[in-house]
Amino acid sequence: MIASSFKRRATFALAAITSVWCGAALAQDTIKIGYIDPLSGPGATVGEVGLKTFQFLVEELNAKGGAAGKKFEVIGYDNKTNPQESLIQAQKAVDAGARIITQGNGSGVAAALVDWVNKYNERNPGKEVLYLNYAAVDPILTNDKCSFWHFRWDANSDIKMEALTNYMKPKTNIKKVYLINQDYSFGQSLRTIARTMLKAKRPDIEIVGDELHPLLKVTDFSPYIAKIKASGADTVITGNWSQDFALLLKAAADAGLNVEWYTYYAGGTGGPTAIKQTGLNHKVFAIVESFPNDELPSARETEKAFRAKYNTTVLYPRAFNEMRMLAAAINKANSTDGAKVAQALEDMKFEVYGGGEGFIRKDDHQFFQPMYIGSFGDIDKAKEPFDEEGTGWGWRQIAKIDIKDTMLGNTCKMTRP
Amino acid sequence: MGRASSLPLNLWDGATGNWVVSFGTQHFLIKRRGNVLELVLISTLNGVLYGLLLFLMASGLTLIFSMMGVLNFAHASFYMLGAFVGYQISKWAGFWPGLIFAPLIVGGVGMLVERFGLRNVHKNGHVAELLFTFGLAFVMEELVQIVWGKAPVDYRVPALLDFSAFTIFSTNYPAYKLFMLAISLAIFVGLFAMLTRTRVGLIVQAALTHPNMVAHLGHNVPLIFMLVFGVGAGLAAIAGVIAGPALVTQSTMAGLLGPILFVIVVVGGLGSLSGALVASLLIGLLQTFAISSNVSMADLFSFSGFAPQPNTILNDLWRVSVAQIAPILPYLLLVLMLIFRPTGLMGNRES
Amino acid sequence: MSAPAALEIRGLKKSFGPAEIIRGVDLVVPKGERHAVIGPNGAGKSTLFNLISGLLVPTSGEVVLNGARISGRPAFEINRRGLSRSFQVTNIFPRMSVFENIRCGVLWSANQKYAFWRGVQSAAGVAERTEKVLDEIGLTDRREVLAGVLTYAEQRALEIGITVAGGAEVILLDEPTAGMSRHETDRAVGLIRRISEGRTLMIVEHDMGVVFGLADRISVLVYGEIVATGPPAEIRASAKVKEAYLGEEAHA
Amino acid sequence: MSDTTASNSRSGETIRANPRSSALRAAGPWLLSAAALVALPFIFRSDTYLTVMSLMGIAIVFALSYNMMLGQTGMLSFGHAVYYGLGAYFVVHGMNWAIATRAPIPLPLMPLVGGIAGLGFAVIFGWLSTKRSGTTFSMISLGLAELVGSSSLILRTFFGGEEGITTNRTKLLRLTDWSFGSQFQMYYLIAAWCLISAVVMYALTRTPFGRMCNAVRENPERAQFVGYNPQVVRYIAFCLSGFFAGIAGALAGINFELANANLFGAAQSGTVLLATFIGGIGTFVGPVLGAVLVSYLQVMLSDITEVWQLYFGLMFIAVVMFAPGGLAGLVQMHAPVVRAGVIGRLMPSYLMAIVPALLLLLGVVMLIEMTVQLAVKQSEGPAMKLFGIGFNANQPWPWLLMVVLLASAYALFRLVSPRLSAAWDSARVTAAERGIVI
Repeated sequence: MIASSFKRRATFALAAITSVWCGAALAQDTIKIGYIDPLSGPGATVGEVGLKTFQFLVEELNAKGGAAGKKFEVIGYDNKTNPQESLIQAQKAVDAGARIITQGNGSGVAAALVDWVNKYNERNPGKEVLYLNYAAVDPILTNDKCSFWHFRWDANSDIKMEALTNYMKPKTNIKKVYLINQDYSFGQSLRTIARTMLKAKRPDIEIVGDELHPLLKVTDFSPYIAKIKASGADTVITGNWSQDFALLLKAAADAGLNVEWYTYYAGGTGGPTAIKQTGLNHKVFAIVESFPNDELPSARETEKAFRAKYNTTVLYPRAFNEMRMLAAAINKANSTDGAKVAQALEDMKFEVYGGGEGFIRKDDHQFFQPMYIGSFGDIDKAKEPFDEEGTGWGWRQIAKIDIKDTMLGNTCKMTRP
Repeated sequence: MGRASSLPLNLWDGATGNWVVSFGTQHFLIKRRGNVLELVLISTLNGVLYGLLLFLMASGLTLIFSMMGVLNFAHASFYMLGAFVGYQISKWAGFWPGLIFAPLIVGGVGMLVERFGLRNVHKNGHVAELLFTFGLAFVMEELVQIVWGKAPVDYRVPALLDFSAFTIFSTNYPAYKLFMLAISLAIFVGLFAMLTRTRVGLIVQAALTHPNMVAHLGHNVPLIFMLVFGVGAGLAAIAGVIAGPALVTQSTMAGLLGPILFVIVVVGGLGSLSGALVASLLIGLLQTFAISSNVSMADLFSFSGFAPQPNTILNDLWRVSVAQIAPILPYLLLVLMLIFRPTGLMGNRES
Repeated sequence: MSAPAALEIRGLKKSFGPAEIIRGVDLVVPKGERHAVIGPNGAGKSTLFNLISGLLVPTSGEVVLNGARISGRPAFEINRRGLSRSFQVTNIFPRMSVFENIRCGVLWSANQKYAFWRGVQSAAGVAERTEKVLDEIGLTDRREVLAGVLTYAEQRALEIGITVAGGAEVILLDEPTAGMSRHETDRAVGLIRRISEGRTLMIVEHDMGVVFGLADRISVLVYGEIVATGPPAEIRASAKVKEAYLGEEAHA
Repeated sequence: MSDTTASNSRSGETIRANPRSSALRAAGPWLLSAAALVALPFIFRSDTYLTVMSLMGIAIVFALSYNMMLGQTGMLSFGHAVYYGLGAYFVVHGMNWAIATRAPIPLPLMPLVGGIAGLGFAVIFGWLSTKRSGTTFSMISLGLAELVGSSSLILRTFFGGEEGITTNRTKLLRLTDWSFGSQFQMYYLIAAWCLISAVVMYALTRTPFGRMCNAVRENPERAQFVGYNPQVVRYIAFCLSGFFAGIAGALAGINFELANANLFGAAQSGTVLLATFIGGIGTFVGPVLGAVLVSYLQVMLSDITEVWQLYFGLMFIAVVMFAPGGLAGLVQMHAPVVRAGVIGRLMPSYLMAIVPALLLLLGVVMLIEMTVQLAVKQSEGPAMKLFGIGFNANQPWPWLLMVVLLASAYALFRLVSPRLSAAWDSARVTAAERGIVI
């Protein structure tokens, strides 16, 4: 039982100071996981949910005895969504005895961390650090920038688009598509792949608009909505998250824009509230690896326990896959050595959180699993018990994308130690 | 001469909804989907609305800056505070009491800040005052996050105004936006009347044009300063209360708008309320229209057949669209204005 | 007039909006002369100084320093050509030491320009000259004090010190004794006499005792025009001046 | 090193003093600093502390360069990070170029690339912005910062989008067997550049130009009437400041082996302003103190409390309101009293004042942390621990205790403050009587 994060952090800080003065590393009696994500500032909303998820998982795994005879411990490091700050915090985590770091928010941060882990491991042989990525989806991380030390449990943005377009393929009501995305690497890669895939799968679909707007800087989306409206689009695809998603939908509802929304992050914190506000009942779809109303009993129980504890939904089912697989890999390798654990993880098959088998592809360290399309709106409380953010509305699973329909090639040329 | 003009002449063909771009004798047809007139009308309305919202904040900032010499970095924070207090009241008592009381409460907070903070810093000069408000913005954002959290709060448009007022072609225009427009206009008119018709207004006006004169007026200068700061904060709070339900109410909302306000104050001209109005509308329209334009250099000069090498800086510039640079246009305007007309559009003071 | 003109003012006019403050001033100040400008409040004396020293740009007319036209040039350039001025309201560098204040006055004329590649202490002659000026204005033992905490009289002396530190040939002093006690004024006059030795001095002053004791010639400025110029005795006797300015005082 | 730049009180003496002893006195603090910089890694050995000390070194250079403008010349910039960020980008591109072409340039010389980039852009942007002074200058700096920051997301080829550009510092020509791969070696590279930059920037304050910077800060009008064009003085100060900001940015680029848009950000410009001001803009050492403190807090405070930014903001406001001279200003204030040998008189009342100060601090921390526990961390329940004592934040007694703490702090302050000011006055008077210039 964690009394409070203040206590935990204060103890840690004290320990860190002691270790510095003694000039000795802490005894390796736990498997420390450095959680590096925003815990202050605007990004903290998601970062804190992530930290809670990992704390929940550490308790779950420790209740089963940990791994290789050791207990897990997660330590939160605030990276303020800043790449440079992330590197400082990664250094702190490693100094505090963590050999595993995990991060998810921001492709820029992820790219910096991959680079750092590569260099750190090259320069500090025998002290290798693993970087487990639970949510950064820039495809480049498992393609041109792939690394032996990096594993990704979230489907990358291309895979999600592959799944999404496979779902859209037979939908004949989709005729005119508008793309609106945030102007940074993720939004750019999303729009490019969306164009390519739609063209290949549905050449009849007309892309009537392809918009990039500044990241987290737009306060009034009505001009963009006016443009979408003028284009005559019937479907919008967007990778927007956080306020860029909420504001976009709000402006759409205000202007009475009647289209279907295909999204990546409608389920993110604040997203459901925004959709409910706009009244877009079952018009907003999202692609995720598992929804709260998943019929699998184990997932439902976890969802229930998580909500009881933290009063929020399981936002990161993939983190469950990540941690459970990590424990399995440590047990398999019977070691916490970075290289050995990495080898144990490669090609590992695993029964995923939402049911079905997933696996890590050895070539690029990308995790594959069945994906689902969900639709947000009113729910049948008897069959679908979970609503979101107290809105009364919830996610309804409307399609399953088989693992084979999520498989994409890669350009990774991995160098192995 | 074959080409009369090197500048493209843009013509909108109303019958087909297409734009014709002519270079001398060459004509290029740019096909637009949907109705351009609709886009122009909606953009104008949105631009004016956004501009008026900006003016609600910029007017207070101008007043404070002109009279007290304080560039109030925390001004947008009062806007944020207004939205959150309005939200809190709306949860207890509905939207309308929030509209009345939130600005009063925030105005009171502003007065307290002036009385117990700024006034003590005043003796250390304008830089110290500016830095004080800089720190205050920091602290206010943190406090709001502690009280209301970091996620957006569910601030609703009142049911009374939750319908669409009219439809242009096929776009609904929400009644709430018209209401925002009306409130902003009413406050603008009220502010103007107060400044031209009342005694305090005359003092304020005198101070705007002759900042050193205030001290010689013999009135209770500290009290006037406190009131001006309070009114400025209250005006920002009104903007917050009415913008909160339409936009997102979140602790980051101050940081997004703050720098734009400075741009308005400088572009409009220091110490000029009418300048602030013009600049607010200008920036509101500029940004709104820029967003609705997808044109890039590559489009404009596509006839030339010129295409820069990929992966060069020139190529980046060549392909960027007007919509993408929309958010930096205000700053570009600011820099150009300061270089070519440092007193601003309507200002008469240089600094 | 045998000596060549140090300063020559021709048809100088200055308007602020509709108000014409300087309405055509012509004046020649020969080298080495101590020239006082007197006149009632609001006559435009300080404006005249501001026009000569480059703080203001004349509407028309010109100012010639040692044969070269300086009107319209920026203040720092006029200073570099050898014209330096003091201000009616004390205008010093308050949070710098007295020594630093004077040294700032010395630097340009010691050809230091904007040098950021050599130490200020290694600059030839700068320290000696600063010491000399400090000694002249009697502030040697206050050298380390911040200028802002000096007494008023000391600040006025410092003001004059900064003005003359650069070794300008033409010195403009704007009411150097304003607000001083009798005793302080006497000391200030002594100082002005010393520092103006061998230089051309133009002075605006209200204290008639100072003016008539110090000046070789006096100009009377009334409503932006010079109504009379001449030696003190002539000015004292002039009916025109009496009428326009001295009035009661002359009869008393 | 520690005397003020505002009033160079010893300038007169040094002429008369024995040149050898004066040279020693001038070099003394620098030699001590150098020795301390060399020794520090042997005291603080962990990589975390080496990282933090490296960041401090970078921040010191950056803050000193900022103070060349703010403290020395009186120019308040909101966009100093532009030159810092460009320094980082140019050094990273420069390193990648050197790696690709096998150019024989060793890593330790690379920060110069950043410096020259900073200088180059300062020459351009300074020409635009130093035409104006005061608030207008501040506004232009803000606008330019936004422009450059945004263009970094448009000119992706050069700036690498949001992921930025990476490099590898170990791949450059090596003169010794040091690869600079480890933080230990990196620390010494930064320390050396930090010391060199600080010496040069200090020397700059002792040049004719440095003195005129102060004159322009104090009274630009008067500066014109001693022959100087304030605009030129500001411009040169701006350019030199840009050069050192570029060096600092280059060190950051080398340290992280990464340059990205964050380096341009408003946060970066704000941080250097906070650090410089908290340290004290009136003295040369002030920004150094501020940079050290702020870098430390930025990295470490977030471990202890998640509302670290609130403490940060409150600290800044407290400095602005109660100690506008910053930390160095507080120390400097005591210099005459120490020289007069009457500092002992202040000690009793200082010791007494510590009690209410601690009570106040404790009360404020309790108030904030308990509020956070109840408001932000609802899901974790009311149980919390503060300074090793566990309690429930939803019970009345901790709140009561907090109120008692704050009230007694206030009462004690009322009690102590007359004593304090009396002791202070008497010490100052004695110092003045003993001929110490205040």
